[in-house]
Amino acid sequence: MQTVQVPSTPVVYHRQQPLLWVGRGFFAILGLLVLYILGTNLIKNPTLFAQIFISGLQLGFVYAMIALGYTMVYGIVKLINFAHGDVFMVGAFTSFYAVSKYRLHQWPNTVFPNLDPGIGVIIGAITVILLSMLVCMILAITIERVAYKPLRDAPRISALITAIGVSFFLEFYGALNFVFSPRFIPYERPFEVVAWYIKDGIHRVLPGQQAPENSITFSNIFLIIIGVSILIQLLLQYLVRRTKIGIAMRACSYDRQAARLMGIDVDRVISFTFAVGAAFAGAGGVLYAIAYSLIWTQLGILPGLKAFVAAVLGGIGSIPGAFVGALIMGQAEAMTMGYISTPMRDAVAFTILIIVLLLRPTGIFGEPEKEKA
Amino acid sequence: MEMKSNGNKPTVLEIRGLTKFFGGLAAVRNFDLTLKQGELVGLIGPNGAGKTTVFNMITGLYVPTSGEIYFNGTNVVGLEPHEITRMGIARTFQNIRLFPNLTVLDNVRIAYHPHCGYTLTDGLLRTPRFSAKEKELTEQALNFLSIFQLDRIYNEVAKNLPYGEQRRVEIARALACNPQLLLLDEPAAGMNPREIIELMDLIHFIRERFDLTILLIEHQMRVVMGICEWITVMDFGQVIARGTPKEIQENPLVIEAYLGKGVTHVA
Amino acid sequence: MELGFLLGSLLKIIAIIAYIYGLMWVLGRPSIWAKIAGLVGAFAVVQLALTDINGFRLLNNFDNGLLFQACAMTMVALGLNLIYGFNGQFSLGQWGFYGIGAYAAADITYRWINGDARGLLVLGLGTLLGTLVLIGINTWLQRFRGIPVLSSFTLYLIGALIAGTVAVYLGNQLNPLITPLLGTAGEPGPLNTPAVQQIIYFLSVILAGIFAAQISFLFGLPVLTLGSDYFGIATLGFTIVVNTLMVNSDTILPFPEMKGGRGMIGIPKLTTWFSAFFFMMLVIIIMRNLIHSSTGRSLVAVREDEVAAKAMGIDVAGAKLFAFVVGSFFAGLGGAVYAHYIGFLSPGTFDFLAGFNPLIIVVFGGLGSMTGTITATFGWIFFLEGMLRVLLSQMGTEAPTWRFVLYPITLLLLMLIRPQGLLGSVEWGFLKGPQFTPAPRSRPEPAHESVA
Amino acid sequence: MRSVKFLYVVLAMAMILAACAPTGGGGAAQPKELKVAILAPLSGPVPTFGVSTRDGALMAIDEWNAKGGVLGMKIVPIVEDSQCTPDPAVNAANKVIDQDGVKFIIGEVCSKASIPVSEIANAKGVIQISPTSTNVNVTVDSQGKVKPYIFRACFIDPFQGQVGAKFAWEKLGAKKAFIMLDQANDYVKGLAEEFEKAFTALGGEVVGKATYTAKDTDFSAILAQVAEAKPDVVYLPDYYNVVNLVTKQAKEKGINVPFVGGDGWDSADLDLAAADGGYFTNHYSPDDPRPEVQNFRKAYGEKYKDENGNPKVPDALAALAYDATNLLFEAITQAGTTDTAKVKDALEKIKFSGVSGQITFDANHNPIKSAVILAVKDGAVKFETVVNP
Amino acid sequence: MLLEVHNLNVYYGAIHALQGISFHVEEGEIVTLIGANGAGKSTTLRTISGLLRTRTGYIRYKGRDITNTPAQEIVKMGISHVPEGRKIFAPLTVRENLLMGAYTRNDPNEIQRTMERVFISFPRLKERINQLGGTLSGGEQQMLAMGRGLMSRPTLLLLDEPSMGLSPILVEEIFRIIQEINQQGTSILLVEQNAHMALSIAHRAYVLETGRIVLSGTAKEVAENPMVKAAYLGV
Repeated sequence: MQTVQVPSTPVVYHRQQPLLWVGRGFFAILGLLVLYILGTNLIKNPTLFAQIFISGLQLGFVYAMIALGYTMVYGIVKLINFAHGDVFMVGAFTSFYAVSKYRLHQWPNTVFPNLDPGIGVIIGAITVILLSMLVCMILAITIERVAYKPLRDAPRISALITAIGVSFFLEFYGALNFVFSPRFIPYERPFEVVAWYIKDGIHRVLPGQQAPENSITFSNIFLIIIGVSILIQLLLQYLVRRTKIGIAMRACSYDRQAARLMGIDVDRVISFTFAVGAAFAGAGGVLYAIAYSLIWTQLGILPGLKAFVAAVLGGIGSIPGAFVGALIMGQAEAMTMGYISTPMRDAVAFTILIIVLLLRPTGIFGEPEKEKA
Repeated sequence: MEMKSNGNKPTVLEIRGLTKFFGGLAAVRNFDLTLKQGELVGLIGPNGAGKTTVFNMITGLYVPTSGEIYFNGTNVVGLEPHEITRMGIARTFQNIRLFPNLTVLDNVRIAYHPHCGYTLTDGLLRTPRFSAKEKELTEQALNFLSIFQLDRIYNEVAKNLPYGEQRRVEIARALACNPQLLLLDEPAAGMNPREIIELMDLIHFIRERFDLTILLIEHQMRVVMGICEWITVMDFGQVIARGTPKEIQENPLVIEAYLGKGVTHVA
Repeated sequence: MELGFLLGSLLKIIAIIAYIYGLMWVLGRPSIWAKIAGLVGAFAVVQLALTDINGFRLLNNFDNGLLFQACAMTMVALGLNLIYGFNGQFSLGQWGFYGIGAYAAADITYRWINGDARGLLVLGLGTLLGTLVLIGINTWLQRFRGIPVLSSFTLYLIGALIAGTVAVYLGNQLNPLITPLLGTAGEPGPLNTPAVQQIIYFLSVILAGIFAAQISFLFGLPVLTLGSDYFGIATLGFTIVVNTLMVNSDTILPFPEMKGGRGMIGIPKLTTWFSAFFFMMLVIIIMRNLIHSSTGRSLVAVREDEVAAKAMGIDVAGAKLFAFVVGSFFAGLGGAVYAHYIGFLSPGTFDFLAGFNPLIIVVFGGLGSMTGTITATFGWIFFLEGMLRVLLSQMGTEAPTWRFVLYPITLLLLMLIRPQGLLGSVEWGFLKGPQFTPAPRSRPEPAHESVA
Repeated sequence: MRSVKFLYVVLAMAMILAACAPTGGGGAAQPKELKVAILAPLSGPVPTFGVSTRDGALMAIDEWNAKGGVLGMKIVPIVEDSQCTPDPAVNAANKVIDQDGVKFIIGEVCSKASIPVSEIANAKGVIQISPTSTNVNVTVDSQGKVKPYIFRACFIDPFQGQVGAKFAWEKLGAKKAFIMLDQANDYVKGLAEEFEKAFTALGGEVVGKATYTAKDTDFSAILAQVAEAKPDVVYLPDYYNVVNLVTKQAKEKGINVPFVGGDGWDSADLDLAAADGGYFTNHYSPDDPRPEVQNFRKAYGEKYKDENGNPKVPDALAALAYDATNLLFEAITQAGTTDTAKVKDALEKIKFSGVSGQITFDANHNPIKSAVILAVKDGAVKFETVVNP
Repeated sequence: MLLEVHNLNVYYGAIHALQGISFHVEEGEIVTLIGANGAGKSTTLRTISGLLRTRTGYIRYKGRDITNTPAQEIVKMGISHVPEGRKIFAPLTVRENLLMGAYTRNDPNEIQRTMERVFISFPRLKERINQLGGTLSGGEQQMLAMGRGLMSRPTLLLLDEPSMGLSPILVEEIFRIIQEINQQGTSILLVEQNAHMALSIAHRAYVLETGRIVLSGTAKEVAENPMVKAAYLGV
């Protein structure tokens, strides 16, 4: 629809909506209640609040890594890729085998014995992450080719059902004894976790010692997760804004037909999108495994779901939206765990989602739906 | 075509100061229009001039930013689309919007829904009233379709029909709503010249038979100039001219903004 | 050996589908007597097969259990098909309403047999008052034009909460009048005979359905305004929230007898083949009559094109809400029947992952096909729980782990081969719409000859 | 046309009759075979527990078969996937009872699956021994009456909770306890509730209670509360997977309060470094020199290898499934018949020495056996003390 | 012959959209297809550019059979399709839109040079180079769509309804640019509802009606045909 730019601010008549205050008042009361709970707790014990905030951040940044894949895939093929959480799981398992079985993280020190062990560990860990990313990419491309591509012109729901199927398959095929085994496997970290506390400056928590009272602790894992997550976000922004394939991705997600007319091989771009999303999920999987040091074949279900919800919260299809949504989800969960009760956290997370959607029907960063008729 | 004098007929539709903004952009500004009983009025203008937006506001799909729409003296602004339809305004769409997977018969029967004559309970219990009314409804729908020569294809799925028949089904469906005012959005779009002639006849025919007031958006000058009694020309969301077809054809403003220099000499 | 079992199981699935076809065919006869005879016959055949005659039973307990599960699941899946297949609203919340129905009905009968009538009284009064209050608020809101959805939602919510509180109060007041007649579980009173229990059970199933419907009305009112995928996620959230509340039913919610995550035990196993068949047929008949009425056509119109439906005078928001509420009502009935079959409820059953099952069934059977949903439900249960279970346990001790590996592969293959579902939009016999063969008519004046 | 359709319907009805016959007939067990069903959650939320249980039970069966079977009958195991969820468990139970004619069931692992199974089994006079379902209502119905055919091989919730509380109060000298529990897991919830009751009865104070769910991996918010509450002991009666996560994160946060838990901790996959300084109540000590224990560990390791080819170390689930199966065969041998009514009587009177200790059954069919307290210290699990019931 | 289309039959499901269409485009020509909405004009273009598949018939480009070749291959061969309704990428900037037009080409310097040349034809695009496509006015969007089409340096440009929704003044400008592009050596296949304008710049014309070509000839002949006058030019 062609419209005309109006130079001066137009006079807009607000049509009187009867009883508008009832709905607004209801949500305002809800909001005030949440603020009250958080506020009193902040005043009562600021360090505890900060501690919970930090754990919320860590959770949020992990979700962000997975949510990016969801949001990119949804943006381009409008598919809720339920298997994404399981790709994340495969990433964690790949790194487990690389580390525990093949000692891949030690290769720099084995090959170059003179290398400083610190640097060796860093290079080794990066190798492990890269390997997991690669495996996840290949897996995602395979899944896309086998399960989604043949259904591209079928009703959207068919692809959703196959996505659920692929997800089940990865979880339960992985649980077979000769694949990953169904066990909860303790995960050997490629490097050790070091914690610090903040009280009159930053100090290291020595092994076996407790951080002093009223201090805020954080670990190198926390820093790495935040670092990698932000790095991935920047990388993705660069990819999408500056590179040819990135621009093509955006073009495809806006209008696939027009993209084909530009000579863009849409199928390849879609595969690429799946691969990029999976690579980030793979990196997320490794960091997740390092952080919590325990892996099993169903570890992807819940982070996957949460990350997806985060993507919807932020406005699915929007990359910054996924990031912001993930951080909000992380905080919502941590705050619920800290101040209400842990089992309620899913309920609270989804309640927040529903309320946000009611107030902004396409999520925080979502573009409003197109005009009808 | 002789001109009818509608001076003393009652006003069916009166639009005053209708304005619609999308974001900061004005799609329609200060649009006025008055339709009297039995008139056939054309609304023309370049694509994007805001014609369809006016239709959407009349039928309640968009809520106007400001302005009033009186239908038979009632302000319909703020009413739900279905309420407006039930008051007696029906429409067709620029890009045909049939119910694609339903049969022609069902497409028409859906339009009868608001006055189907039985309640949900009747339907659930399959009371005699349900059977009787449903039979009546179907008979009525088939009769109706036969007027448009669609009765033979009553059992075809709408999406499989050729373009011209889809148009006719859409008009038939709109009329099945039992309207007093009919809004036609580019009914001739995509029709070949022969079909256009049939369409013009059809519009005349339904207007007489159903005692309709018709507001018509159309690009085919042949249709507009041929059947409309009055024409309103829009450009950039505003009315730039009104008058009889003859007046419009000679209006220099219209020629410049819409018809172009070419049109006059071809005509 | 395995081949024999494979053939046997396959034959069983085919026989069930033939049974459904036969039932639908005989119900589709025009004569009312044929319908009744068919219904009674279909009931009797299975009842006979379930009866122990001289130690021989055609259908053993295993088949019996699968049958009941399939009946309950049919109700749930038909409800979802109404919401998604016919009305076009992608809902993942069906499982939550199933759970609500199960717990609500179980609570009524559990309390009743343990000498407490409050379950029935409170829920009965609550649904009654709730309906009255919702209708009252609705009538009052009719006076306003363009009222925001969130405001009407808030008003309905407040109304429902007040109705609920009043119902609890009244229920507690009335309870002492009835309790003495109930006796205790050990010494049943005059109102606790098996016959009365069956009546209470039927009441509880209906009440559970209505209760689920009311919840779905409150939830659906604001959430149905969301776009399709967003609606799906919000309803998924609903299922998860309901599950969380079930886990905390004894801590956050005041229902110690539900025992939270430990699971509710001691629910009387009152479901018989008669009640399962009765409620399933009830749902099928309601749904079939609804779909082939004018209201049903308006629901389908909303799926086909919302804007055009609005222009045809259909209240789109109302139609969506209506389909959602009726679908949830069916889910509630299904849950109630299930609860009294299994006799034990655990929040684990109502996990959101299991909530994908009705969706898978509906898509498998074909969106917008009742026949497809019914056959797919029976086929799915008898394939996954029947055939795979029987076959794999024949193949050694390691094989059962493969069950959930084979299942997704089957899912994938079927979806790739038939993305539109097994039966597309085909309907059998009874489920077909009324057919009209138009009488040849004299053609009224053709359009363009009358003018010109 | 119409008659053709009618014919079809008749045919269909006939086919139902035909179809049910081959699989529906069931049939009694062959005299030379003893069928035993193992119901385990091989898929669903906790497949690992199912695999351990199945392996433990199968090992017992193999050993008995190697010895020539029970009463001269070869034991045929029938493994079913019951998913730790009521409906599949019920289907599995119905299937093994009615289709396969099984009269003895080992399983299910999860109480929420065992309870509905127990009702079916009890009604049919089929003996069910659940290795690991701790919920009281597995063996006792909602009216408080014992289900005659249902037994279990594990402690019930109250016992371990009380033992844990007593140990924390007396041996650790704890005055303030913090309880972490999973609301949705009845095993955890039961232990936690009993611990709380017993600990406060002894005079202790529960300074905090935090709940989580089984799918959680991040416990930092709860651990922040723990650090805040400064308890003397944290009671965490969950399975080793959760224990691994919690204790590791606690160590990383510098929380050095001793953790105390239940038999769920017992696993080769317990992270010994993380759980260092913790204690748990258990059925037996791995250091126990009793031959039952040592032979079982050795045989299990020989039979089952992990993905690296190293011998697997049995966890509590495998040990209990092994014991439950042995209990069953022992009782059948003692009864001298496979008549379940007689076998159940034998079970009620049995004195059995299994991996998890000396077992006798109380009136509610719960095993009476002594509990040991084990300590996780210096990368090993060490025997601490014995607590008798 | 640059492009030869022979006996094209295209179906949308059960609808027979093109019923045996044959025509050709010579090097350096502007050829126009005129006809009502739904006559099959856009379908023809979409079939040529590989978005739709034909059941029978063939399409030859520079003597090579390109029937049912994927769209991206066709762009590489030098056929560029400017779709109906412009279909610019609204969330991309003008520069990014143009870069997408040059997707099949790899040399950045060459692309830069082409972009400069496009800016000569469409100076307004240069002014708005960093603006988002969606914020452009209708005329500018049409210019962007055409500029984007030129970025692949096509020998044949398929233009679908370039005048749609534009004011008469803009329409004239667009048609002037079309002629300019043609004079620089690009052949053009033009689909237009504004038959008057189309016929005024085209060399040859075909008239489509419900999936069939009912009339063909030089633009002048077609414009003077009484049937065309009545149906497409008449008032």
